[in-house]
Amino acid sequence: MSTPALELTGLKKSFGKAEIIRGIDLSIGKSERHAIIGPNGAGKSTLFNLITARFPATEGTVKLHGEDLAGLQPFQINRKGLSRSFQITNIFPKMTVFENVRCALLWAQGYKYSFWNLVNKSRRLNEGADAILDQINLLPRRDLPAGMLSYAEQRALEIGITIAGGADVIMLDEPTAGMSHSETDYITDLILKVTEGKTLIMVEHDMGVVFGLADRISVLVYGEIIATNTPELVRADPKVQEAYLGAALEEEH
Amino acid sequence: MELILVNIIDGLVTGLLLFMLSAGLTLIFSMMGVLNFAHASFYMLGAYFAYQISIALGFWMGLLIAPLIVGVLGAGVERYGLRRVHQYGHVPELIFTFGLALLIEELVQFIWGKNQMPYNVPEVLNFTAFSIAGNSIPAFKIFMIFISIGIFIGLLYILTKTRVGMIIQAALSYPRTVEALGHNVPLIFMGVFGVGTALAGVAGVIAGPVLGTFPGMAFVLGSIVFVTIVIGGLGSLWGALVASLLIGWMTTFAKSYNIRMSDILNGIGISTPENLDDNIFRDFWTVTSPQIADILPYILMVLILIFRPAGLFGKRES
Amino acid sequence: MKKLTKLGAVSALSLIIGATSAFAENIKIAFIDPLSGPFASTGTNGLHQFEFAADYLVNQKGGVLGGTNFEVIGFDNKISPKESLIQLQVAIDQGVRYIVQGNSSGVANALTEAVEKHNKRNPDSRVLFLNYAAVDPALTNEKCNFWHFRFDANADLKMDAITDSIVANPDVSKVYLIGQDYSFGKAVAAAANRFLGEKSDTIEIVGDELHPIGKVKDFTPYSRKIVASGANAVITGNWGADMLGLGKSIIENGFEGPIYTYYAAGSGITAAFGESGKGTIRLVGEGKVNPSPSQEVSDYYNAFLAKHPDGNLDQTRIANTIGMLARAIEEAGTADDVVAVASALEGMEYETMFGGKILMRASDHQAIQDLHIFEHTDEDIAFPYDGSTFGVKVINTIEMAGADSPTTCEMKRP
Amino acid sequence: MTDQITTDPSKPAQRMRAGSMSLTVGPWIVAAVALMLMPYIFTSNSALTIMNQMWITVVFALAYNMLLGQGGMLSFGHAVYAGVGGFACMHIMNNSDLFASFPLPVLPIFGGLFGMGLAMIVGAFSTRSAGTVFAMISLGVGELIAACSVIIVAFFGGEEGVSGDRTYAMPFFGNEFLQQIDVYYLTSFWVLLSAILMYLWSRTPVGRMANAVRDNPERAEFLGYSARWVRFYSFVASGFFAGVAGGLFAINYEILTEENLNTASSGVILLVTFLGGVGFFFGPIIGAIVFTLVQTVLSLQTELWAFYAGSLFLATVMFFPGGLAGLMMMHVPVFRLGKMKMLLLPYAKTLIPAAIGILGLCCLVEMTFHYRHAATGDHEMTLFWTTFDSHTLMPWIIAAAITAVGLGIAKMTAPALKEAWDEANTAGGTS
Repeated sequence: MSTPALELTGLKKSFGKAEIIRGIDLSIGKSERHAIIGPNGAGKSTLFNLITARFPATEGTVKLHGEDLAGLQPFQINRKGLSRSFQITNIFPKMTVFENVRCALLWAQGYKYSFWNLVNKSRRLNEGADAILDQINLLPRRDLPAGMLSYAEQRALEIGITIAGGADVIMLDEPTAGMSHSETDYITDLILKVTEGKTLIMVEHDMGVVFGLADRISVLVYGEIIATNTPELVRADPKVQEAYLGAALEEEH
Repeated sequence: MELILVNIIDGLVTGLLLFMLSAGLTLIFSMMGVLNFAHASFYMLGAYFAYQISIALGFWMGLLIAPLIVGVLGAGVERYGLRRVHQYGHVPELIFTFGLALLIEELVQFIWGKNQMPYNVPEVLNFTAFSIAGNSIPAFKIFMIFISIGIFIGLLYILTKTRVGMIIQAALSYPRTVEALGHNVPLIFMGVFGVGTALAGVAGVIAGPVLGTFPGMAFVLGSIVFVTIVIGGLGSLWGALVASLLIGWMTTFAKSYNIRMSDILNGIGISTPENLDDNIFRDFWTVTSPQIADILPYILMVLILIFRPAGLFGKRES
Repeated sequence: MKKLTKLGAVSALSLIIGATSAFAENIKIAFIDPLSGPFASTGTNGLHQFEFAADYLVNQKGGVLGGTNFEVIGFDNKISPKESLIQLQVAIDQGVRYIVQGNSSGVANALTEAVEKHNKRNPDSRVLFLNYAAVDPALTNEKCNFWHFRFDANADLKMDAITDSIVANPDVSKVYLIGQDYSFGKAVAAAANRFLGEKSDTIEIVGDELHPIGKVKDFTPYSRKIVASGANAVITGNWGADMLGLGKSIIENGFEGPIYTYYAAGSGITAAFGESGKGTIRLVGEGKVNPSPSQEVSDYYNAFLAKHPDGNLDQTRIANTIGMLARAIEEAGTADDVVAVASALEGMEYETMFGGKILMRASDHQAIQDLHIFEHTDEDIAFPYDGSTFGVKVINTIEMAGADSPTTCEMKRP
Repeated sequence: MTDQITTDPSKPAQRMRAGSMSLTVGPWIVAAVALMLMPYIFTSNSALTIMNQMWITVVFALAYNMLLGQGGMLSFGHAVYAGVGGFACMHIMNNSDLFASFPLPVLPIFGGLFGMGLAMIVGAFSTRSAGTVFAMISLGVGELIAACSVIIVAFFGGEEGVSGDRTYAMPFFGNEFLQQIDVYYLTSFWVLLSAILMYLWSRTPVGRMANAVRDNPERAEFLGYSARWVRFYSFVASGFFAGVAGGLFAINYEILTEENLNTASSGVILLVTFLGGVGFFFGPIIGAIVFTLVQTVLSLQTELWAFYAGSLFLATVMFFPGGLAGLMMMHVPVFRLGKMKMLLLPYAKTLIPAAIGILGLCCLVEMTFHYRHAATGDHEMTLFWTTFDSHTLMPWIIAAAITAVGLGIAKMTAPALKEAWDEANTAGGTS
């Protein structure tokens, strides 16, 4: 493996005196599907927010393709090829579904802040947006305001927006949270489809999704990674069993 | 030296008057997230009602009754106007208060006409309390100081020491939780709005005789009240107090001392250009502090917003 | 309220009405001043005085040109130059040939330029601008034109009168100048400096400052400085709420000398000053009412009061404006040819019922007349203001004030 | 106040769909023809003047809506950009050599450039965040510049402002713009051009992202766009078109004064825009036309115009937060369903009595005003071409009766209207 897609070294974050992330070292290779699991309050979302510069880190470095992201703003990180979704649906509710996706394509297609191009006139842009809508099966909903979609559709749109820019590192924050079984299956398939050949990092609660999707899994407990390994080995890891899976499995049986 | 003391007293009067307006506004603001543009209009209504009542029943009844009427009106505006607009979001709410301010001004002109009202200081207080080096301090100003301080202490007591105050403070930050605990949050909102406007009414009652009772009185004070609470930090009673006093003293001292822009610039080593008359910056060079005293708060606000957007005492980034 | 209230007229319709009602039997005079907003009281009062003067002095006496009446139409300019220019256009379209305006020199400046351009570009519908109260000296100096006539004394002439009165007062040795920070306030200060410097070696100017216009909430700091400076007279060009606020504050903080003003009467200010301003507030102006100079004036004033019991006849120049316009139209023999009317106005000498005569100086179209110094008091007041017992009484008169004052006007006649 | 001044997305009462209109040429041709024909319908100079004022307000309101409607930025001091643009144009007008070197129709570009320049300076620090911080900075900067207008006389000309003469420009195909009609066509050309440009702006990448940032600045950041820079570009573009409006003002009135800068003007443009409707591109156009008519024409009819304007405004905010444009667009689905017919009768039954009732109410207001403020002895007043004595009881009874009956019928028939409305908005059904 050459340069990892994403590399975290000694990452720490404190809110006041409470240390939420206590030093994380993690390396995720190119085209790897990596899941981060852990009990509630383990700091999974915080970790995501640190990586994408939504919060500044207290200590440590984040490297994307070997490049240090320190001091960069979220939009600059995005331009370097890292895209993320949010745990709470984060779309543009008053714009149409199509517009949502098209906005996500603009920067990637090099339009920047231009005011001499008309979005309606660009075939590449509109066809690209339609192609993504097709991928996420929202083509029939194309011209509805995004705020009027059902929850599952909004989650699908969220994923669509996240992948639209063509980023090679995709971070999904609990993509299936709050969904029914059939919806979850649908989203899982969707994720598999749209992250083909890309690096995927996801936080997820649903173990079915995690074990179905991930190449490797990291277990985050109280701000520390206690294990990183393939699904089978993580499942077998006694530390993980104790800290996390044990409780969950007991409940299931 | 004596003049400094006199200026301190004068600035205190101005500042405390500003505080009575900004205290209510900052509560309303942090509670509903609304810049209530009509707040100064309630101040004007206070003055006009008090004038009308004082004709029949004297100044003291005016001081007692006028704020009550204003408070009831304010609560009514919240109940039948703002609450309705609230569902549409913040901008419509704000614009509603903006339109309300215009309408109140028109209504006041409709009812009382466009002239200054002869609303005067009551005879009992129309004397010189004491003099400092020939500068007389009218008794009414001392009275204003006592009223405002009394109100501040009362507010502080209610907000921090009583059950109602606790509920209000909680409702400011966590309206849903408080509602879930069985409290009637809309009623609390209405109450706070009513009390806030009543405070503005009190300010109007006691400021009317000194600063004049005329249809433009709300406009003169309108935006400076926002400036005060933004500088102090939204939702902070202490911030409102500190900012009010700061503005009171700042403007008073700026008016009292003729500081020239050229002196300041010379002081920092920039020399006055020779042919000032031909210079395009000539007006800038000849500016004096009394000229710009009343726009200093705006400069301060812009600077604070750039460097400390939460204001002096603000807890959150808005 | 004579202005017809036709609420129902659909707005688009009234655009057409505005265009078609251009013919008229009456001689129409457009009164373009604030009728709504913060300065509406002054404007409305002025409109009442114009309507009354036209009715009493012209129409009830059989009109002009053998029976043609004057009709004063109010146009609300909201004291905005922009609105004034729109209303000017509307007025011209309605067949108005005479524009009267007075509140705000800013509006007057805009109007005089617009009138000049209009008359140049539209020789068929020329109009005259009769300025009854805007006192910026520039209007009859560098900005003068043939179409503008000023019936009020300009700020310099008034300051000439004030300083005459101050120099004659042995009690005054230190003068404090304070005014609003804009062109008029600055012009007053400059004129005061100039005249006092010319007229006296002993009088000292101990303060000269400007404050923001319409923004000061509390004048106390300014009054403190005035008291502390040891001044025994104050001169201010303030008006409206700034006048009242400043005056009350100065008196409240223990100042006892005279305060010389331009605009401290009427519009509620007299009533608001009441007892506190007695003997302190002075103002300069034309037209004697207290004590009444003649039975004619008393009749005139009483007739006005019968119509407007709360009103003030505080601008006697309005009667002069109407009177002089009527005579000029008679002399010209036409009301439509404004060049002829303007030529008749030029150099006109007019005996006013308020005493003395008025000369409309041809060189700059500035009316030269007697100026008085008034005192705010409740003694010997036959005609008080604002429904109070207070009014202004003449204490000093300067005859034909500033008759020899220079002008830089280069009048271009058509 | 939350970071973002827009409406809560989960509340369907207000749907901003400025972006969902497709670009068609039709409306623009209609607008151009209408602009051409207006002077043939309203021929008087005053009508032309009023229309010019309308078009200037249209440009300014559209520019303002680039901020408020499309960018979600609430400004309390936008008049300064128009004003500074206008002042710059006046100074160019007064520089005879420069002014004589280009034709007059070019002048508004300079106004735009100066407005844009100022917007770039202020935007550099004010667009860091939207919401309250932006609003309050705009208020502060607006107040400061307005205050400068009386202090810095060299540029703003003090109280009397700066005036000039438009006819000294290089003749434009022999036209010196002496007459109102010439200026009308110049203004019309610019209003059409500006409106088209502003519409096209909303279809560009940065224009689309302005909507995105308005709705959800954080998400926009994670799509590669800096919310701050998107706001900055919108702000600067808005400043440009505001400056164009200022330049048109300079050409029309040949004078600029302090009132072009002050907070009252800034407030008016906020009212105009909101009255028309911020959610639709054409909303501000309607707002500008209605408000100018109220201000200029209604004020000729009644001194209480501001009172009516205020009431109209407040009613709009309370009952139709989408503004007049929103009210119109509410009918589009009905129209599409072909059920407009179903509404006509219920509308007539409710709205006509309501209108009569409101006019009756206005009569009562006017009569009260007349009773209180008219000259003594002047008992005569005229309303709706009827002259009567306001001090007798009869007119009051009649007006009160009209009001009561009108509003009463409206109240009675309102449920039927609501029913018809719901019916008309349902697809399928009986028709």
